[in-house]
Amino acid sequence: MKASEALSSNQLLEMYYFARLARDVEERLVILFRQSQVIGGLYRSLGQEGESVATAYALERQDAVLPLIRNMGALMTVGVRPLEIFRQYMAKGTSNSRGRDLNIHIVHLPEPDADEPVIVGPISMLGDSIPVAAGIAMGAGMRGKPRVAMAWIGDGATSTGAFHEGMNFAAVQKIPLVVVAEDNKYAYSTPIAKQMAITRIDERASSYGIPHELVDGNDMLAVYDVAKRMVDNARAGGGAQLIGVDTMRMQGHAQHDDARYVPKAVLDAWAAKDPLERFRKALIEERHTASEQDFADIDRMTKEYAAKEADLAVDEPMPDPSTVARGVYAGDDFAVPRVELVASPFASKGSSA
Amino acid sequence: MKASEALSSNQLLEMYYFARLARDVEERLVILFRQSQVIGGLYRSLGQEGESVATAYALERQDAVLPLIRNMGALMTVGVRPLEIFRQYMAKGTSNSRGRDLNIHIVHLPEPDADEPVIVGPISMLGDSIPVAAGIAMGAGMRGKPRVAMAWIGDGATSTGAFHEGMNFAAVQKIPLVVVAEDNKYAYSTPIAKQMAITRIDERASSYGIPHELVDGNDMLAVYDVAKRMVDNARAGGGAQLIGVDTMRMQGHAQHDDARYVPKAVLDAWAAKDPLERFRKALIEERHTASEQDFADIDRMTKEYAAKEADLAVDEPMPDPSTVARGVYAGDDFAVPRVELVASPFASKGSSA
Amino acid sequence: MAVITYLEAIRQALFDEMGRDERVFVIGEDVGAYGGAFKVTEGLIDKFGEKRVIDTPISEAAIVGSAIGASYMGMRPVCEIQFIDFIACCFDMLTNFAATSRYRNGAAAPIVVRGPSGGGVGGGPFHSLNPESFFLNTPGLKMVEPSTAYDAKGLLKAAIRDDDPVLYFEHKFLYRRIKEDLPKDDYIVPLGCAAVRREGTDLTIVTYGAMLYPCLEAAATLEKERGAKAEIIDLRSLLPLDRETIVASARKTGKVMVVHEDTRTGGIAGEIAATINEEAFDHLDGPVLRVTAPDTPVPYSAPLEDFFLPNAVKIADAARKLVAY
Amino acid sequence: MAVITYLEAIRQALFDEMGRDERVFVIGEDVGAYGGAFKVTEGLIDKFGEKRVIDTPISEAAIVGSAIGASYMGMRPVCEIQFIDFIACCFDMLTNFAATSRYRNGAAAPIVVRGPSGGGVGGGPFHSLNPESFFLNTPGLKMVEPSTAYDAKGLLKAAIRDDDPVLYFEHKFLYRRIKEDLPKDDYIVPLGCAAVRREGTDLTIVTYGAMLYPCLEAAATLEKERGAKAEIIDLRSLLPLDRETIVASARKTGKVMVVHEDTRTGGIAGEIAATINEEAFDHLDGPVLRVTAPDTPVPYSAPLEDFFLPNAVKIADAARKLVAY
Ligand SMILES: Cc1ncc(C[n+]2csc(CCOP(=O)(O)OP(=O)(O)O)c2C)c(N)n1
Ligand SMILES: Cc1ncc(C[n+]2csc(CCOP(=O)(O)OP(=O)(O)O)c2C)c(N)n1
Ligand SMILES: [Mg+2]
Ligand SMILES: [Mg+2]
Repeated sequence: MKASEALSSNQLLEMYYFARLARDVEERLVILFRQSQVIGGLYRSLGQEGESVATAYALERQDAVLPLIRNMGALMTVGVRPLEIFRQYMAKGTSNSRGRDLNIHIVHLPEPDADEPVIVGPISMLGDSIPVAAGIAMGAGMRGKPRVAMAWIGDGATSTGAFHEGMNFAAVQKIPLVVVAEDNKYAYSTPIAKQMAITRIDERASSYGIPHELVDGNDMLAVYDVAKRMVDNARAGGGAQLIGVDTMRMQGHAQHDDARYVPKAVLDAWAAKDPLERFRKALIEERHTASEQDFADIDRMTKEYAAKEADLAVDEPMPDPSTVARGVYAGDDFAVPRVELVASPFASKGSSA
Repeated sequence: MKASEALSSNQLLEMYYFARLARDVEERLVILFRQSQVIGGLYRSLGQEGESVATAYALERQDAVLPLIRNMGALMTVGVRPLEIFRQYMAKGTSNSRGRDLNIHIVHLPEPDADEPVIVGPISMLGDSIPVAAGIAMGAGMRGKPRVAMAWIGDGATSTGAFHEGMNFAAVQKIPLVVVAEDNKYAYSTPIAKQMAITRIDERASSYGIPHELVDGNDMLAVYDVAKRMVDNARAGGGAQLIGVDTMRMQGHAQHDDARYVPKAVLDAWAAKDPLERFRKALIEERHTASEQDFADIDRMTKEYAAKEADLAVDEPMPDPSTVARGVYAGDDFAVPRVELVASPFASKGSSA
Repeated sequence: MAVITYLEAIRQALFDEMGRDERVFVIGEDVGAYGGAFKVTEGLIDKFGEKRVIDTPISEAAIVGSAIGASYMGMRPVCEIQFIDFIACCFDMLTNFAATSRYRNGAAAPIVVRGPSGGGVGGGPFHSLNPESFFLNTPGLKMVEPSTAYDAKGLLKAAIRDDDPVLYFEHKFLYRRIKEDLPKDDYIVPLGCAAVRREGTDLTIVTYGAMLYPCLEAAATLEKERGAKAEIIDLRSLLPLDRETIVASARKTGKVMVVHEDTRTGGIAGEIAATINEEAFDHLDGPVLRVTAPDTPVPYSAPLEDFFLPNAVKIADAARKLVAY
Repeated sequence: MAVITYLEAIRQALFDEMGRDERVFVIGEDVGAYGGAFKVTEGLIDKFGEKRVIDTPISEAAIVGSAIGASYMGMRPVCEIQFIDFIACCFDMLTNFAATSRYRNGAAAPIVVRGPSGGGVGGGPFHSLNPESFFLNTPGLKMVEPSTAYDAKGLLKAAIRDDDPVLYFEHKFLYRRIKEDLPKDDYIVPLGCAAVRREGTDLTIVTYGAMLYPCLEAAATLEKERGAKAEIIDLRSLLPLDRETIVASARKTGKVMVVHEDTRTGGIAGEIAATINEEAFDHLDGPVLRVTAPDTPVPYSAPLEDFFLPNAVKIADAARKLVAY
């Protein structure tokens, strides 16, 4: 039996909720960007919300996530309150980085034995999060609180030396690390053919002896099935695993990029495969576990929620300049707001995340 | 027909000559090391001379070589005069680096259109020579004088980020680069099982879509056959290639290392597979293209040659301290002695190298 | 003559040099059809083709390493680092391979590594770096940072024609804010030569890059206020430093301050203070002061970054102190 | 009390800290059964097992990156870089990830990165590095370099217990040349505190690492020759610098020279000269002088390296000049 078949209808709707919420949060961010409330890069995950959610949904509560800029879905799935994201993008003093760092660069490190997710946002240097993810999973085990670490990485970032060193180290040490390699066809303007001479991104794992599978990234159920299997393998002592995700970046690298280098026909073909739409259809028409109404309710819920959270963030204060030099080193007790984690409306009815 | 079958008996003897010369030069270096004429690390290639020679022998005169510390055989094969090696190891002022850099760290850059080998010794940072080798082959093509670049790399060095970035770049750009990955079972004291989770080192190429083969590194004829095929592929536009070499480091990492961490039984088993001995047997007993006498002559020749060259180097002057600050930047016309290249006694009778 | 921006000047230098010398090529991420993250290489691929404008994987060590190899074959590679912050990912290739190549074996490695540096545009901790002091202690490298469109073009041409590895830092804050009439004909700005941007007798302000402008502003204020004449030296080359020009000015004015956008501890101002001490101590009528960013990563939020960066007010304050000393 | 070497002191610190705190572990190349290239970790694996003494592939970025991750989980990793020169291969991880972690998100990354630095043993250009100025401009990092066995042990213990990333440079020339009686009981040498190794009134010599010894020798010569008393400050911590101790001594003697084995331009002496300028200018009776290696890679051949390195003779010459100033 496929793992996804063991999911309750409530859990399935919860997956949709997270994906939808990710999309709505980003759409709010676009509005704020147009109002110049968000400065700097705004990176959309349009078309990739499904894989981002479905992979993270395979984790347990205490596991670690290392998302990249396009993994809004993963952040929603582990329960990061949207307000935290708006604060970051608007560089508010109330944000986890207190306006010191960009977009989703947030960090949440629970007490060693707490059943809370470890969240380590990226630094801009691509690839660096892979060795760090390996260290998190290794260190958690050393502390006697095993946690599977899941790290997302773009096709382009797999070309970095840090990716190689981290993957090989995790393989040799049999570390419970699950890497989600997202082939979204482009790295900024660079097509995948100029990024690697292999056609299946999951083969990036083959130099390391790491088990790997390729999955249709716009099929949330298929992604969940593979992710669950690999997370279970990793947790059971099977060592590092890699999921290759076949998907498409549906917008430019960031808002400033009109992506004219992407053929229109390609975009149209992928538009027809929108992961949320497909998921909705699958639940209604194939699984008959949900109704149009269920989805309509969620769509309204997430849209309103995203809007409310955005409005809250807008009114929050910018950082106090006089704090700029604080907290470079330990000892000046400069308080850092913890990332607020929230349960989804579906959690009460029993969710896995 | 195998490429090695096209080699003349003279060429076959020449291959043996280079391998034997490499071994004798190193044995001379050991004597000098014991006399403290060589300071710093002395790295033996005992047991690996065969693969080092047989791979380099597949190159053409104008090709580029990027050897590592254990590729004395490759250096002899492209015609580096042993004297140059002794000068380097004894840190003489007459050496190519004028006593500024170690052991085989020599560089020979011919005029753009000259039919001479490009020789670029390593820097100590392992892996760095792979991107540089890719650039040499790429640049030679740009200059209208195509050269295949051959770079040797140890099992341990394949774990570096530089290796990954260079391999992937060469694969995408279809650069005529042939990488010889030497699995000699250890990286310093680290066994290969702690270096990588794959059992065939040639699989290090599979994440890049680079054609790869594994070969018995102690069988010079087999190594030559694979190397020739891959060099030809690279030259014909087949892009980067990787040869995995299965061999054994028969001594410690360097002279100071007694390698007690290597099981005696393993060493004994490999000792029985000494590449020079096997090559000798193959030519005499299987191919009947050479006699005991031929080999006895070469053994004497190389031993005497190595001894003579060592003696010459011993009497050469150390560097003049007053030159220490010269040649950091262009413009102070500080002359650098060119690496002397010599033909083997067999060349006259027509050799390929 | 035509009015062009600092960015356009860099682009022109690339066009000119690639046109002049077929050994020159550009290599980096998104430098081809896209024309680079800041459009500095825009149009190059149309004119020179993809053999000479190479889009690479995200592999800074491969970009620089392959450039070194190509330079050994006589080519003249110009590497683009998409944001100079990522130069940390090829630090080893630059400091160990490129920098020592000539010294070790007389092997020239004439590569140029260029990219957008500096803050003031809300780039945050990983898109605002001033990397100069990472490399100041590495003999064999050269470093330049232009502050004008004229220098941007002339220094890049000089860097490409130079026989040593040159790091070329272009301050992204200046890309489109600085415009200038440039001569149509070919010229270079020699490496290792500073420019005196303002003559003065009462104090010397040593600076470079985007900080030149607040320094000029502060100098004007100072003169208006109290007739104090500040001499302003724009380093242009950071390695080698034009010690003669710096020392001569120090001897003349007896009071020197160094202004850089980079953080304070370990910044290039230290080297300049030490040099002045050694070569002009007897002429000093006051301490060599520093106006720099504080010792923190570069913060993202506007109020923080504004507070973090040196500006005309901070520079004028320090200058008053020094003049009054 | 027991007479032990600088190297043994480092080894003892590792044993003590791993015994004291189960969160402490060692990770690096050949640190396990082999005990490290210099045998600094010898015996650790027998006592603590391979879960806490991890042999890695040749992957400096993975060593440091995984250490950062483990430190996030509350561990206290001690990374060994086989020769400190290879720290260039994890430069990005250190300067961008580890150094900024606390500032960005309040995420402590208490890792220690240690390895053999420095020359004088014929190591050549890639096994003789003094890396301190690569990192001096990176807020968030700490740096120490002991010159005695006592400090070697005490500084490493302090580094391991510190809540920030600390780079610990052990000078390989001192490994077996320096011996000392060490107290049996637990002690630390606090980070950020220099030591006055010799009291003096006529000039101040600021130094650290292996250069302490030629400085002491030169000071003795000077006193014998002309009764001039040199005060010698051993920095011990390079980041943060103990500016108070340096400035206090500068104010007292009025004459300061900085001696470091590292090459001249961009070396740490610049930062010290600038600091003294800013905080003790009025007390200076002479320029802050530098005695350093020249601006070249570290040459391999003995006659070259001997000429390259600072020594007691060069230090005494500079000191005479300064005293006579
Ligand atoms: C080491 C490094 N080099 C360059 C960059 C600049 N950069 C930021 S995002 C990006 C493209 C990333 O592409 P990919 O990894 O495929 O992720 P995607 O944006 O497609 O999700 C680049 C080149 C960087 N962040 N880090
Ligand atoms: C980047 C880097 N890290 C560490 C070292 C130290 N080191 C020198 S040789 C060596 C082992 C190399 O093993 P391998 O690559 O298998 O080559 P082999 O010695 O077996 O021929 C190590 C770790 C180095 N030279 N470069
Ligand atoms: Mg992508
Ligand atoms: Mg090996």
